[in-house]
Amino acid sequence: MVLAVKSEGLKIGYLDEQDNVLWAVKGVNLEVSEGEIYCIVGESGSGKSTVALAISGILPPHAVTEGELYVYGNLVIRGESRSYEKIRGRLVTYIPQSPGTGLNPYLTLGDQFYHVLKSLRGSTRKEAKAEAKKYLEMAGLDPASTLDRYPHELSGGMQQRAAIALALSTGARVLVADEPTSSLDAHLRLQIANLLLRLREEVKLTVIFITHDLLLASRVGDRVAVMYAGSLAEVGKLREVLLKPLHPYTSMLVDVIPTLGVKKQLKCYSGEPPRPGSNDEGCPFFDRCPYRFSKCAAEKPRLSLAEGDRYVACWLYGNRE
Amino acid sequence: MMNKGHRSNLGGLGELARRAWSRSLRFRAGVVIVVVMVAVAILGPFIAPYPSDGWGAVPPKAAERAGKPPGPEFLLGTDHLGRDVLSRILVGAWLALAQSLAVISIGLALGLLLGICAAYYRQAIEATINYIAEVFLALPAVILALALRMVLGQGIHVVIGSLLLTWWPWYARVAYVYARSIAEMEYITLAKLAGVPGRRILVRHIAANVLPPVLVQAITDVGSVLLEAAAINFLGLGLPPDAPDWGIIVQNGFKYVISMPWISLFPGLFILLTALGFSMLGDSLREELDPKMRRRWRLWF
Amino acid sequence: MPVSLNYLVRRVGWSIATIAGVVILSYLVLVLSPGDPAVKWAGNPRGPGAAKAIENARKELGLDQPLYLQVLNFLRMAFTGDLGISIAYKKPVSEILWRGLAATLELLALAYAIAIPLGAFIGVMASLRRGTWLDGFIQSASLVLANTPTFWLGIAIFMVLSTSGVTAYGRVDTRLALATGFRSITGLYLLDALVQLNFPVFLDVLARTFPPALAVAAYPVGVCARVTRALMADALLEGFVQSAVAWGVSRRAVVWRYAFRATLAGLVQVSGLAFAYSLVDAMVVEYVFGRDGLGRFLFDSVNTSDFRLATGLIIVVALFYVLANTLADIVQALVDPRVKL
Amino acid sequence: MWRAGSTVTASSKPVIELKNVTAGYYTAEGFKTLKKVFKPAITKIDLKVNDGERLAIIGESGSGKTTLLRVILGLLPPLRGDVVVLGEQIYRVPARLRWRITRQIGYVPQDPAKSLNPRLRVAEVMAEPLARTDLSEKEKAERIRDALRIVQLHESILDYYPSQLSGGMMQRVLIARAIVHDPEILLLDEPTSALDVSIQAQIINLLCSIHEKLELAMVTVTHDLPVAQYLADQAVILYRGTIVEKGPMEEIIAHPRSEHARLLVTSYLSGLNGLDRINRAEGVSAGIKRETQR
Repeated sequence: MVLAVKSEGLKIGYLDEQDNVLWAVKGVNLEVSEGEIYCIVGESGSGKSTVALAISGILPPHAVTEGELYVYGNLVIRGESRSYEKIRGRLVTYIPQSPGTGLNPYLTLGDQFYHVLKSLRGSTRKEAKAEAKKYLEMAGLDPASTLDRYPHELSGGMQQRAAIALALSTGARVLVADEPTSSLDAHLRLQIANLLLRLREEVKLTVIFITHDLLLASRVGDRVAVMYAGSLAEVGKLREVLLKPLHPYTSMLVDVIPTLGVKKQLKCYSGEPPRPGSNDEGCPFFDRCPYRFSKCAAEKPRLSLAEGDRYVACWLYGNRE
Repeated sequence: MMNKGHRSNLGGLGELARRAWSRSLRFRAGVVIVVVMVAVAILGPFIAPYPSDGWGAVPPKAAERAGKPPGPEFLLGTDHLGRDVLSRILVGAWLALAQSLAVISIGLALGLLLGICAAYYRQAIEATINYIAEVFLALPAVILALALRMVLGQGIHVVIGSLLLTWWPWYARVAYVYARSIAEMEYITLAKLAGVPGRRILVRHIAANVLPPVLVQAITDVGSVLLEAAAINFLGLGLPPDAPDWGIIVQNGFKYVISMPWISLFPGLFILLTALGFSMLGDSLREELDPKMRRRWRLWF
Repeated sequence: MPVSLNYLVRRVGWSIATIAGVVILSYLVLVLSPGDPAVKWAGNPRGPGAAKAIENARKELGLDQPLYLQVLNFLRMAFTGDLGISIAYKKPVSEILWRGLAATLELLALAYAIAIPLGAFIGVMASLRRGTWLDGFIQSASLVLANTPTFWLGIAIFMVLSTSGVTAYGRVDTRLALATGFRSITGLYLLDALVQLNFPVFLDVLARTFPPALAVAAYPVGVCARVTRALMADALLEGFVQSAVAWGVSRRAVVWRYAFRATLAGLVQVSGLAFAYSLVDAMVVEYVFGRDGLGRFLFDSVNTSDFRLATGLIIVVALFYVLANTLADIVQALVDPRVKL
Repeated sequence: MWRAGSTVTASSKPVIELKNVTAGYYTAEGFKTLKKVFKPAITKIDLKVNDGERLAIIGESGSGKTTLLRVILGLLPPLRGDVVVLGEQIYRVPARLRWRITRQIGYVPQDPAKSLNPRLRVAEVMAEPLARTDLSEKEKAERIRDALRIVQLHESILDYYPSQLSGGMMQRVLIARAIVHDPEILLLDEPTSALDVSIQAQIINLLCSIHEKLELAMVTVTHDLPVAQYLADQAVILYRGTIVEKGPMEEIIAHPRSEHARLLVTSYLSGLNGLDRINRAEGVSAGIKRETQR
């Protein structure tokens, strides 16, 4: 199987005001195969968005990197050096978190398509317009009424559809969606998720879907990686992971989701995720884990094969290589 | 989980200055310039090589050395009357600082008070203060100085008066804009709902948050005020023509600019340097206030 | 997207109110200051016919009327463009000031035609290379430019030119103008020369306007560069810049069509403020370079105690100031498609 | 003459009552520069909250729930209709005295980061609602300590500035602040939308326990149906400024009658997909337990 995205010991941090590095991603080994929908689930500060930015090549200027990241075999991050020239828009494309800020407010949608297509393929305005029509229709928008509009003239759901159309128009094979629905109302959330599923069938994409919403992930994903405090806690087939979580953190996530129509007592786990930059001796989940023992405090567990193709970073599972 | 050291409260200017000092070369340069200038302003008359307004001990003799270029005897040369330019600059330093600092401090206090009141009380108070500020903002200081000069005659009151009238509305505006954005914060609503007295909301909630950015702005502006004061004096609208103000010295030298360029050159440099010092201070402090303005930056595309 | 009438009406109304305030203020300054306003209004209180002039002034000013009527009367006169007759020039003040304003505007226009593009370009370059030596240099240089006393810079340029034998004094070589039959229609010599296809005069005017324009441009170059750099720092971190980069939009388009476009509104606003501020700079530089602009009338009004000229000057400058800011605000609104006016 | 309604109301008495309320904002658009046009955000709202009741006001963005909230809090005079809070016609009370009523509402705003003044310590924030009471300093300190105990925060937090707190802790501080003066009503605006799921669960449980302990009326304004289900027994669904459905929470979820409510419920239910089974199985942590017993 071809690996679309692969990382080895990927570490990403941000320089703070005192020029210290706060590590947001602490050594992540990802393997995303071609054609699958790979969900990365985690709470805020887990580093999931940073991974998304790294793959799509838009880490902010004060980011620091270590380790390696490959996209279709191209080395894009190698230690401090990053090179995305042939990657951005050509191999990887991106759906922004909030459609309101992800689209250029000063250009009409048509112009935005033009700039993307001109940069990637040297299209003329006319060609770009034809292409734009195609992709807007795919995303469920009426090209005639949207092409000459500015983003602020569209509703939130339409903006996100437009962003998706723009992302697809690049023709890239890997789509990174960074919480594409978190700013939308519930019923739109579902529409957008369904749209992504449909498009992925039509265009044959590899999708990396970043979300904090397990329910949504359960709807769209093939495989899932659960992140906690900058490290992967658990990786596996989405159904298996959610039905039988192995890592205590995953099971906590499942436990605390309020679900409609199921009135169960929400289990209360004390504590909060550590902030980026806190020490990483031992297991990051140690403070909150109900099953912790002495080894957990001393040594950080590494992601290792637990059963089938499930990978867990937890000492409960022996942590065999 | 608490970590106290993570990001301390954006407290006072002291904390800000400490951070800027440790990180910004420009801030340190600014501090050095400002400290030196303040020292010169205080000690000027005592360290000037030729006291008594550059004449030296025996004024009549001075006339014989008119128009000497810079050299070991007169470091920055002498003017057309034989006065030592360096001595005049040193003696006049306090004037430059006194004019600009007086304007900034009074203008800042007035502007803050009115700007915050306008933002908090709204309605008629807001409209009135904004209108008055707008009218005075429409008048450049030099033009106001012209009016005051014609009505009241020459003197330092023209400089300070005209600058004050044009600078307070600027602070009122800046404070108003900040205060408006803060007045929309939820914590103001919470305090109002809880029945916290209005004055306490004004002071503890609004003013406390408006103050740091406006103060930083004021430090930057000392330079601008200095420049404007110099321009007013240069045009002969402010201080009398024999005062050792830097702007006036430049004006005196202007008539001899071809034959004795040093008379105008050096006081102008001092104006530039002092204004630059304050701007550097304010500029680097502002950069500290804005977390986005990080130092290192690599282009990511 | 068209600017709605609503915003225009409100903005212009506010500006008119401001001007009215300035007019009232200038009148009050005149009347409420110590001394007899009629004497001041008449100008020179000594000499033959002084008593009559004072009497006339008193009548003309309506000083026997209640204050609010006087103010209203003055307002009416000012808004119809009647600023009285100058004592020193024995000509209508509005006519004198218009010629001065034209000269000053010409200088300012040239200065800003240089300053804004240059400042913006420098600022963008600095923001793209933040933290490098180039950025440090640009930042320091723009700080120095923004803090240079303009009158001093004008003197310095004048001195350098004089010692190297270039004359940049006055607005035009009168002999050349006479010889080529140049006539000023609008008061803007560059425009007039161009319309009359009088290229020798055009070049001469340009050569004489350019050095003072450089002095005036120093401040806005510094300000624009710094503002652009700061605004670009924000703009480059915007979500839409990020996504454009991720979609593979070329660097040039991202910088200019996306990020710089986002700084435009702020840049226009700051330029408007600086433009108004530069008016005074231009007046001072005009004095240094011996141009017959507003700066000269500023001096004349002080030296001859010409109160009418002075009040007229105050009103004209305020008008200019407000106009520049109003225009900047309107342009700023036009620039942003999101602003629904 | 107006007096603060400080007497405790009987349990069946309504604490908030809105009758035929229409409220909104004035806008000036296009040529109508001088004539301002009224744009209603909520129209003809009838709402009643009884003492001790838990009510959720549910609506998506643009449904008018923020406007409704502002009307209840005495911040936005309605165009028409009566707003009675704790037995007082709140808009008949002059604005500068309105705090005497609104103080009886413990209000927890939406975004914790914007709701705490960065320049005030937690102690000062907590003391604010007690500012105009005749409690002694000692009693005030006691009250603050009690409130902190209820929200499970350590006393040392009183010396902290908001920037030193995490999102969850800020929300706890705000909840503690809302109950420190023993209010009659607890009004929550999207109490968990800014928080992570694990902390959301903590806060939900905390709010439920507070309701039990203090026996006050609790009104939650939210867009999140599953969260509302935990925080309320009664629900009101807002859509485009009108109430499209009201009734017991469970009934609305089980049998939504209006079209919008149905859309809302289905969009959450279909999100369940795989997880409904997980929850029915109830054995989420079972896998881990097996492993630990090895």
